[in-house]
Amino acid sequence: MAIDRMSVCYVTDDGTVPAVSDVSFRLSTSERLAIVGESGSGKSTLALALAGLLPRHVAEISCESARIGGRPVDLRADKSVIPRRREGVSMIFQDAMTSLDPVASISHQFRTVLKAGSGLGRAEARRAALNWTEKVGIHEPERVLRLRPYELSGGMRQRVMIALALCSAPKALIADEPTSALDASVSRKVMDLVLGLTQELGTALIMITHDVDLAREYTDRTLVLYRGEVQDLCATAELMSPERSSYTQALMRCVPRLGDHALDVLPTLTTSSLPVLETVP
Amino acid sequence: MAETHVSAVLLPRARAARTHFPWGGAAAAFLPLIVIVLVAVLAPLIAPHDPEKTVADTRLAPSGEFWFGTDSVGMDVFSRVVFGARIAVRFGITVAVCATAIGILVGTFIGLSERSRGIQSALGGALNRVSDYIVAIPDIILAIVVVGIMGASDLSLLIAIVLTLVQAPIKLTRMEVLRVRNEAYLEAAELGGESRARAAFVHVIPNSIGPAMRNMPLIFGNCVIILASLGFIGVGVNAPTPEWGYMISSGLSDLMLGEWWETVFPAVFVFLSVLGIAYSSRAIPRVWPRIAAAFSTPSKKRKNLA
Amino acid sequence: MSWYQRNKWWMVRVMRLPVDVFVFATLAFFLIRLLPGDPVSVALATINQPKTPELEHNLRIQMGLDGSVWDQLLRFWGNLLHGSLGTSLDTHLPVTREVLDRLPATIEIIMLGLGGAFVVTMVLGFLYIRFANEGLRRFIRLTTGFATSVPVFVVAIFGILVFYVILGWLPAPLGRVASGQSLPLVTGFPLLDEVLTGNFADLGQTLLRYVLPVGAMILTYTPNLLTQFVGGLDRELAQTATRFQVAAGASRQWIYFSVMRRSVSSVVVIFGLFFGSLIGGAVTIESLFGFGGLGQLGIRAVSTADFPTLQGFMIIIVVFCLVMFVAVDLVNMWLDPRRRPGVSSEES
Amino acid sequence: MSQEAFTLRLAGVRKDFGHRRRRITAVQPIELEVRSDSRLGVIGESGSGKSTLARMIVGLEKPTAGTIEFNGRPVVDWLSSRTGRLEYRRRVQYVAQDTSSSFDPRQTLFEAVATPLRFLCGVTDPHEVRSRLRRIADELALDPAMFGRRPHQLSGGQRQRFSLARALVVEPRLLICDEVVSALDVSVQGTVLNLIKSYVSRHGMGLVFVAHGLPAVSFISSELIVMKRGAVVERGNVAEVLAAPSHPYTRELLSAYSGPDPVSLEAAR
Repeated sequence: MAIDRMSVCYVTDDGTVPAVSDVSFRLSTSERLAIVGESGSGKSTLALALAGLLPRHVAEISCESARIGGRPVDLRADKSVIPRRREGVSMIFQDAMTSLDPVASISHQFRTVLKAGSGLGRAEARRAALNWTEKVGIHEPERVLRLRPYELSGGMRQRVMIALALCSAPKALIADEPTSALDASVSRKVMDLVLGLTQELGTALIMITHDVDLAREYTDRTLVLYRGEVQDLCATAELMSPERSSYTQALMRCVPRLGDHALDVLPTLTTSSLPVLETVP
Repeated sequence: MAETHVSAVLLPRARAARTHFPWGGAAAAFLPLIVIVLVAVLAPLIAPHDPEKTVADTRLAPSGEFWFGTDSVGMDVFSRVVFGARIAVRFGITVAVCATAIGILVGTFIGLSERSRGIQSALGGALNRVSDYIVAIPDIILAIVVVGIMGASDLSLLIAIVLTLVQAPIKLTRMEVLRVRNEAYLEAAELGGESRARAAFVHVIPNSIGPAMRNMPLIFGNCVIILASLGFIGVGVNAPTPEWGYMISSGLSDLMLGEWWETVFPAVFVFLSVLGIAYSSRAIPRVWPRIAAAFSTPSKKRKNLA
Repeated sequence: MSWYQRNKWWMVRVMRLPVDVFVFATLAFFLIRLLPGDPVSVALATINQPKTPELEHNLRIQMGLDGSVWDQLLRFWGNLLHGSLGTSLDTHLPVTREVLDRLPATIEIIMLGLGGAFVVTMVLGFLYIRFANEGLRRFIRLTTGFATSVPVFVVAIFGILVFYVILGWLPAPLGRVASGQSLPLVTGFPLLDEVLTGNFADLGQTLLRYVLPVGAMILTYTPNLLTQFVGGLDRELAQTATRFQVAAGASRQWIYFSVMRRSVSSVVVIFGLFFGSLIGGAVTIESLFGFGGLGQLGIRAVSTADFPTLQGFMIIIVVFCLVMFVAVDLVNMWLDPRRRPGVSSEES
Repeated sequence: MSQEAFTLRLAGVRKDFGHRRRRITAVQPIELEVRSDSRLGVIGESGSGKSTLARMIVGLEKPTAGTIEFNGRPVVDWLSSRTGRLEYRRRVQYVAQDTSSSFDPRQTLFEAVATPLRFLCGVTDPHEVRSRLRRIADELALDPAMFGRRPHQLSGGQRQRFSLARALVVEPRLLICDEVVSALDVSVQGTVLNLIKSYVSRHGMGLVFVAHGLPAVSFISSELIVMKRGAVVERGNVAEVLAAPSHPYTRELLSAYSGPDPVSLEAAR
């Protein structure tokens, strides 16, 4: 996947509002990229635009060139009211409950994806669905497939969502804050699962998060966004190095760490060195 | 920010508030209501003839003298239509104010007594059930029954229409009160030492009357509709009074013979006024926050500490 | 899960209906007696006879208004259990029969009008999400701008003016069939009866005469239903669930279906509410087109101050509304199992 | 400013939710003591009962069993009379996680912050109210001009600082913070945490800090209790717990934060 100079503007009554400007990055098979930023930095917008989920009446997307899986793609948004899927890109969201169709059974949701994606028949689709539910570590897949999302526990829903997103074998998986609603220990388990499956399938992973620790643990490279602009794109391990941009350094210092109880004052992002953060548009 | 943008844009009705004062928008929103009320107030000045007297031959076609023609007893249709607005507005405003006021009080009471204990809760629950059942009675049927039992009079009409239309503000206010009850600022008020009664009046009611207030023009519109429907089936305001529904039905037999003006003009007025009121009731809530914002700006400066 | 557990949700809801009916009837009993004004004196005013205390007393007994309120209530309950709501003062027929004879014809026209509006709403809603054509979408939005209950009889009058008075395409609004003919009576539903008796000439006539009233109802009620539907569609389109379906690669047809299914329940609720208000609307339509159904009965009861008929009339109509509400609830529970009682989604 | 000492003691406090059949114990019987110099951190995953514990202390929930005593007098007793309630509220204040609904949208922040001052401290003189507000704004580094705004005109971080101001303006002896930073961005979290820490130590007051993030809790508190499913599984001095956790759950929590930390804080500066 290669994206060159991509910009996204939201269309409002009062003209367009730029949300992401001039983002470029490359991603190879099985690579893992984190997009880190605070709320309002445009990271979710970037994710939606990449997955093709912004219809044309919502946002304008411009891009110099974009390739996914070696083939050039037109990143510009689709015209239809319900956006069309970007071939080869899947996405998972923060809240599994609202992401799944609340009234359709799990097996039905698998079937619609599997039939559309790989043209499987009913029986084959069912076998594939069983296979996938087992793969994400759900016991009694037969029973779970019959249930509807509201009858599952939160963890199960999360797993079902991951299975659904990956069962069409996408080239890249975008995870939008996949774990920020979860507790630290649970979120590690979910991330381990996602990581294992993507590695197995050779799927590239783009993880959107505000949790720098999570990014450091699970990704190879990190893209730091601030107000829609790329501040840094580097190997995740080098985030702390002094060559990074001033914003990245400031952001890294802000992350509270174990052992800080020895300090009197936490480092904070000072507004003097950067554009004001606390403004409500 | 990204999330708010997406939802703001995907939901077409949520729009970014503009900073300048929206005179144009406000005027456009209120215009239909103002025109209707003006016609009602100025009816004696606008109408060229007495609406309840025979002034010419029967069934004259519209002309320069009688703009909308005359009806089957020779009364001027134009004057009657204009005075008809008076009846509609008088009923509409009375009903809207009464129903909204009663609805807010009852709705707040029901909302606050839910999940409380003792007699208040029982009473609130009973009121809520009663209101549930009254909603099930079709409005015109309820009006027919009330008028049939009390005899035809303005009071019985008023009671009938208020009884049906008060249910919406009750439900709206109750829903809001139930929402507001869970807001963290009520806890904050308690922690700040405010008493329950004070919190109810200072925080709960002001924050929950919005929907009921916005519903007011809609009640006005519905009242016009019910009144016209009742007049049309002959259960409404008594005979010579110029009431739109009654005028429509009394001209029906003439309509079949091609003398359309007696029926069509009042029908057009009902149509226009109901649409106008509906337009206003939809447009006013849209412009209201901006108007409120424009007016609250000075107070903001006054309260500043710096 | 046992059969009982799986089907409990709708059985519980259906079982509640008789209780609702009973509670409502009692409520109506008190409501009517709490109104200021005395039905006996209203009735006396309509009778051209010298007003003697005897006459008044007889009238009071006929109306069931003699004795204390509690006596009246006990008698009312007793009658209710026997399915009796009193006798009409005017025709001396049981009120239940008076109302039930007329109800099917009214229900038929409501179902045609409202059902038509529902179908049109579904079609427009599908076009709304299927095609990105801005003109079409703006047209649909504009339609919802008219969402207000302009009285249905006003719409019908414009219809009569255009199609009967000016163009002369449709027959005069004077009953269901040409004058002089009478309708066969089997089930009470006019169209159905004409089919059952094989009376196809009349069927054609009736259908032709239904065009205007049903058309007026569709025109009046579609914008209201459509407002709900388009609002629901807009909301569902913005939902993460829809985005995830796209992102995960679900088929297009399924996404359309899923979005519509999730948006339709508010339309069904409004449908149920309108069913009630449409009985009112049907009263005006029936009186406009000379159909003679419930409307005729209600108007006659008011003009003769026929108290038992009024009371029974209201109760039976509301019972039908309550049945409709149950149906609406059941449809919604079927569409969305989360609405079933006893289902609570686990907090994650 | 009074520096009066206090003791808050929880003895066998338990909290159940729901009715007979679906009864859930949110907080298992708990023993706890908070003194005027305690800075107690409470950590646990969501649903571990830590918020319920905090809400019971301020009296927003009633314990099912056990007693909470403040200065030897049960909290229920404090709250039963009007004067007692006001006095208790003046000493114990609470800041919640939710920043979006914690202020009445119709009131300016001035009114919101002045209300507790009026009711709890009996300060009615407008001049005095203003000076007290200016003082608290000063201490929490708030722009006094923002008092004229309404809550929706502020960002989440600013609102949270104003909730702090509302709680601290009455100069309480004990501050209960319930997940005050978990809804905020990292960059803003530091600001709020610093404010709380410096204010509490400057005024020598007690603090109960409830959170699910270990780093924040370890920064701000001196003692720590770890809760899981309503029960306290570990307690002790922060440094000791972090150095040698005894319960497996605590170890799991710690391991979640012990990712590669290649550069020390000194180097990052």
